[in-house]
Amino acid sequence: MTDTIETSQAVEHPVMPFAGAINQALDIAMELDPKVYLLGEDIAEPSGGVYKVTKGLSTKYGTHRVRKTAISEAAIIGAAVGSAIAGYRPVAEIMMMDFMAVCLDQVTNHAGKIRYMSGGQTPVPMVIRTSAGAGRGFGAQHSELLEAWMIHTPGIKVAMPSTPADAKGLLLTAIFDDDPVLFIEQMMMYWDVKRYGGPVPPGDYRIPFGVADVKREGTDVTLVSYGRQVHDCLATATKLAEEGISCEVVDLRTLVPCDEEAVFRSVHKTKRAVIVHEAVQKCGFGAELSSRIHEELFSELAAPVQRVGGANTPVPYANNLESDFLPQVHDIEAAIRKTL
Amino acid sequence: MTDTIETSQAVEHPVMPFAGAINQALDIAMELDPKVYLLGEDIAEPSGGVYKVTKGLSTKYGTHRVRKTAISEAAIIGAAVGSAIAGYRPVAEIMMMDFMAVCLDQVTNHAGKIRYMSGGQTPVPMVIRTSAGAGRGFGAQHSELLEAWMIHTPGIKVAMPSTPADAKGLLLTAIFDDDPVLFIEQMMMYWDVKRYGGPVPPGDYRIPFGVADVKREGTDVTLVSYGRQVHDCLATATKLAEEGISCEVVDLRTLVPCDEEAVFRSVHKTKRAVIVHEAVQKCGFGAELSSRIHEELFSELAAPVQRVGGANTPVPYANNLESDFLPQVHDIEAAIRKTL
Amino acid sequence: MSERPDAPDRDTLLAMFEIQSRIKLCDERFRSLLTSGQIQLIYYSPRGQECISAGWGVHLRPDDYVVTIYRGLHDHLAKGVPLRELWAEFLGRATGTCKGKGGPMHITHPASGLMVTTGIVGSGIPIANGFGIASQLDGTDQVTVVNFGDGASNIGAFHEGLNMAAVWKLPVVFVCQNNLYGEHTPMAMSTGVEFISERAAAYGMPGVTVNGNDPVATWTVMGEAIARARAGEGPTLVEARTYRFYGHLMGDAMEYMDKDERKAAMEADPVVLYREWLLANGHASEGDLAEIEEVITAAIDDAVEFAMNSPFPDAAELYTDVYAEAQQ
Amino acid sequence: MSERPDAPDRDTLLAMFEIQSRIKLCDERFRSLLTSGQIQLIYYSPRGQECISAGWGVHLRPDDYVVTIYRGLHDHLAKGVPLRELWAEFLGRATGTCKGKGGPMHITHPASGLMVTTGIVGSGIPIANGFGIASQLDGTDQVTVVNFGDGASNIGAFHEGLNMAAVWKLPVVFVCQNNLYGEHTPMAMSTGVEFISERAAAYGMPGVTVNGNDPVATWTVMGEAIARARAGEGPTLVEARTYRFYGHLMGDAMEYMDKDERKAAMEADPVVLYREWLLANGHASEGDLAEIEEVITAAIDDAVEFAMNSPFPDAAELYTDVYAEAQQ
Ligand SMILES: Cc1ncc(C[n+]2csc(CCOP(=O)(O)OP(=O)(O)O)c2C)c(N)n1
Ligand SMILES: Cc1ncc(C[n+]2csc(CCOP(=O)(O)OP(=O)(O)O)c2C)c(N)n1
Ligand SMILES: [Mg+2]
Ligand SMILES: [Mg+2]
Repeated sequence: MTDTIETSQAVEHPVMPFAGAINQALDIAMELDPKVYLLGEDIAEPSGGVYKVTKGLSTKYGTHRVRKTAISEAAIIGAAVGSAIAGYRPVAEIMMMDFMAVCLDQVTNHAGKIRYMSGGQTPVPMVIRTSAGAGRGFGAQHSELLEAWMIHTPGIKVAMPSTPADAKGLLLTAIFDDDPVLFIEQMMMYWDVKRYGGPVPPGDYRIPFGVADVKREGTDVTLVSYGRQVHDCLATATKLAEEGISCEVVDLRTLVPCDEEAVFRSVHKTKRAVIVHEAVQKCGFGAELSSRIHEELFSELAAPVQRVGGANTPVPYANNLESDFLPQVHDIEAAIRKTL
Repeated sequence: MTDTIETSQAVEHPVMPFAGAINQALDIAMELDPKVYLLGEDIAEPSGGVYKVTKGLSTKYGTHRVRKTAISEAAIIGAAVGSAIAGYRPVAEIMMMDFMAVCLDQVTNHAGKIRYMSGGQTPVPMVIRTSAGAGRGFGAQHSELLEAWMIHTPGIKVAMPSTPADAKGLLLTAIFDDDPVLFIEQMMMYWDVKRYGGPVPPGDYRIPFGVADVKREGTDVTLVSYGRQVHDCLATATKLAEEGISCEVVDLRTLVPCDEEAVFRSVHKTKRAVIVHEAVQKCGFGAELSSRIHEELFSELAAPVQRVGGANTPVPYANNLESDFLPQVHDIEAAIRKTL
Repeated sequence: MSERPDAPDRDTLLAMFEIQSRIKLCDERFRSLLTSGQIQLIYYSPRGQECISAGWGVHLRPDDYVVTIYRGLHDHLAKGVPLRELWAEFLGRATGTCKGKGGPMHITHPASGLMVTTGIVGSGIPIANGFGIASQLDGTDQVTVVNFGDGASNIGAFHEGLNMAAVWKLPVVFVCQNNLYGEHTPMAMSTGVEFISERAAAYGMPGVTVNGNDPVATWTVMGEAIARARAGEGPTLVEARTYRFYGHLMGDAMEYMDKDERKAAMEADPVVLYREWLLANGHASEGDLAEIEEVITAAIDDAVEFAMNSPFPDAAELYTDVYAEAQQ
Repeated sequence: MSERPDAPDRDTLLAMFEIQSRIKLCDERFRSLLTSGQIQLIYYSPRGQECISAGWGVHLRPDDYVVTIYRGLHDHLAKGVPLRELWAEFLGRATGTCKGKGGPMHITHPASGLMVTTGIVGSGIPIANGFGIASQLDGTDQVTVVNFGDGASNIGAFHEGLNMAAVWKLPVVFVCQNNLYGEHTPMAMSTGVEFISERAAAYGMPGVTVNGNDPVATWTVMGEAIARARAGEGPTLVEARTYRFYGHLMGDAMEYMDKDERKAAMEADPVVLYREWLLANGHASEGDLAEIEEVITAAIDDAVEFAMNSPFPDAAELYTDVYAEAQQ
């Protein structure tokens, strides 16, 4: 564990659900800066968002700052882009990540390129929050993770936290960052306090971008992951520890920028790496990272880097198939064994 | 050179521009099968498309089969999807690849997933032709290559030819394939007969998907590429041959399916590989391929696989910067030297 | 409750009642099994909207096409998707319409003309045009009916789709099932017009608003629009006003809905009122209607049992149907 | 050619003439340098559309916002983008508005309120709303004018953007510069309505069509729409009808355009007619107008020289401005 996490646990911060930590970060950001405002579908009271993540905020800050929109994702992101250029710090919500496909032009061609195309004159400080992920029986059009699209698009930063504390600290950083940030929240973690809850430091707590967090130290193999799959890596590490296999778990936390140094440092020590993410493995971020590790540490590696990602299929509906689609502990375990 | 190409040259087929070969493939497909129809912006006569690629076809087949649309990319792809399910073989044109971002939902969530979501009942046999690529001073929003997005989306096939003969042979295969195919045409090649023209076999000439073509044989290093960058690889190979460095150039031709076997075969021989594509390097298809090579041939490799792709930036306008953005012969050369 | 001179013949009236009852009873079964915890799934109830699908359902031929959305159970049943395969798909079984791989949001059954069910708001609209193009090129008189909500009328795909259909005079009927809410947002808070049908003029297309809880009026309006399309005279936008009895999806706290408004809507349950009207005007006896309901109930019993006893898909199915060939 | 009771005061009339002439002369210089091969770039001539930008240009304050498209030279100049930086950007020089990195399709000059130039048809519309939201939240009376073509009115972003602006009463004026063609396609072949302004009703927004080649009428309509927005009364859709003299882009063979139609349009050159009208009605003497033109010509001479003599961007610029910090 890093200092950050240890410190926060030492003083025993209250355990919160993942969604609660995000709500708190939004609340604090809006309190701190009148230029922060939210827009998206159904985000205002009385419901406070379909997953209740924005609960209470429109009551506290008014519906001019928590703006409920029509089902018009291109209009949502476009409005965020324009107001960001005009000096605001909009936080737009795209209800599920698969819907990014209906507004990707505003994200990639506009949010991502406008700073560059203007020669630096018009930064676009905005956040796109989106919930994502399989495991809920929502089928092929409501379950995808598409971070790779945005990582392949220069100009956009990408964060994907694994714990409530990281979610809060990274979201506050994202909102006050001067670039567009895609902020990915795996829905499975929102309200499941038992599995994904955790202590959250109070107040204006920020975690810098581009700093990975070693969530577990180990010596035999490095597991590199981010988001919910960090928990699967930790579970695998616990399991293999019984056999005396020591796994280090590196949580990237942000993918753009990516703390490659932390990864290299760890792999330099363990000589072995397995990359784990929920997104489809083919052409996912694991491919980039695997290439980078091979490019930099080729002669040090004891075995080729392994990848564990979603199956190369749309997300199936049936429960058993959906489980098989997702990377699971046994898949991670098998990949680790390939490196040993 | 493969047999195919040699054969075709042996009988001295007429040299055609890249765009002409595509026009011919469309013509033949429409002639062969009344279920083939085209739709897209400006594709009908009198202009025959803004790049004249569909010249003559609406006159020959009528405007009911060569359908000029409004500027409504989502409507274009959606219409293609529906009619494909209903038994047609639509060929939709998206004028430039960057515009895929305005209709990506129809491409990935619908064209790409409908076969799967229906349990195989409703195949979606359609082609999306799109022109792409930097080098023409069109700036950041008209120059991108985005094949990685689609390769990361299971259900879509992807072809990206490098020569007029391949363009014709692959397009005919694409049209009669039972899956959605993204067919990428680098605009720089359309009418530049001098640099990109070539002999084209007449008639219903087809090239199967998933069969790479060794465009030049060599022994010291394998250059893996596709599309226009194959020509840059060949130029580099010619240059280095003077120094006695022997490069093999493998042209993938289709990326989904990808002829990994051909790549592995070549790298097994040369022990070294450089992957070259125009798309932004970070999280591009080169990352996937590099990972695959390392995963399969780790112990055989003499050096880590190198990648040469577009810079990690939007495409700049100024001529000198745009050249620097693009992978060039000197970049490929430098990457090769890293492997030696 | 008085007789309607505009009503269709008895067979049609009873056919509409059959469809409505099938939807209502199916929905009730889903909700009761969900509430009791016997099944678990994301469920978007169509209760309250039965008359609309029945209204177009009785006009369509088996070879006509229907496209719908996640809230689609009523449309699936109106187009004749068989109960067994439908239930099995909702439960993710190998015997489902889509082998359990699509699920409720993606019911597909080409044999009955149910071509696409999409979970992306508005996206079925451009796809429906594709079916219209196919019929137009084939020279048949097939019609495509595409269903979507009031919320969907604010997304770009609606605009592009309606414009294309109008320009090409496609044989498509655009049915906006206006239940006054898109998820948790009342239509007035998101939409610049009072009637979605007003938007038709932006494409030079006829647009009409009908009380979607009035089976006879809905039947009439749908019939006209379908006839127009079948005659090659082009598309129509039909806005059918209705109400969702159970909010957006099962488990919805509905705190954003007006309690009295909902109470009034449920008291004016269109299926119940229609049943009473049929009886009051002598179109059917209590026995006739009870028998229809009993047959449906028995069929649902059978379908539930079939589905519950069906196997989950084989693990290998994860990798099939991605491409025409085996994995690429 | 008679006097117009609806005309603005002399200063405004001359200010409009100045903008129109600046556009016309700049365009002529671009085309002549392109034709002679002295410069090379993708060039979308705005010739024929000058009155429209002049019409809103004289109403706007420097702190008002403008968003436009690839065919944007006239809008850039009407909003006051300085000639030197503009020319340098068109030629891809380090001294350009965007250091040569954006190019003609992406001219940005916040100092004069030219906020975004986009190459993606329709995409400026939702972005303009963002500026409107900012002004609304700031409580200022700034106005945003967003320009786009007739073709853009068929894309989803148009629909979503106008609906959002209407629902939130944003201070945005939507200016559709209807030049009757989208690339090689005549409007009637792609668009379900005859007048784009008819589409405003789909959002409960006022819509008006004006002859965009009539400077006085255009000035009046723009003034009303801008005043409405400034007063917080919400958005307006203004359709200004006009013509592109030189087709879609430089080099266009224009085989898809009606020869007589184009000839007639060019004979009715709105800048030339306006000049004649100013003279005929004594608003200015030949000397007044010639002087305006001479000043502009000199400024263009200066700008061309400045741009031609400016350096290309430093190679390191490829990697800057991607993120706030150095490369990630
Ligand atoms: C493009 C897109 N945006 C958002 C959603 C999430 N979503 C699902 S249903 C829905 C409301 C749709 O309302 P409406 O069209 O009125 O249909 P209804 O559910 O009322 O039948 C929303 C916002 C989605 N599925 N697709
Ligand atoms: C989304 C998108 N589709 C297609 C294009 C290619 N394109 C560039 S300009 C243009 C025509 C636009 O017509 P209109 O809106 O009338 O503007 P005009 O060029 O006439 O000023 C098209 C189709 C594009 N840039 N963006
Ligand atoms: Mg609704
Ligand atoms: Mg136009």
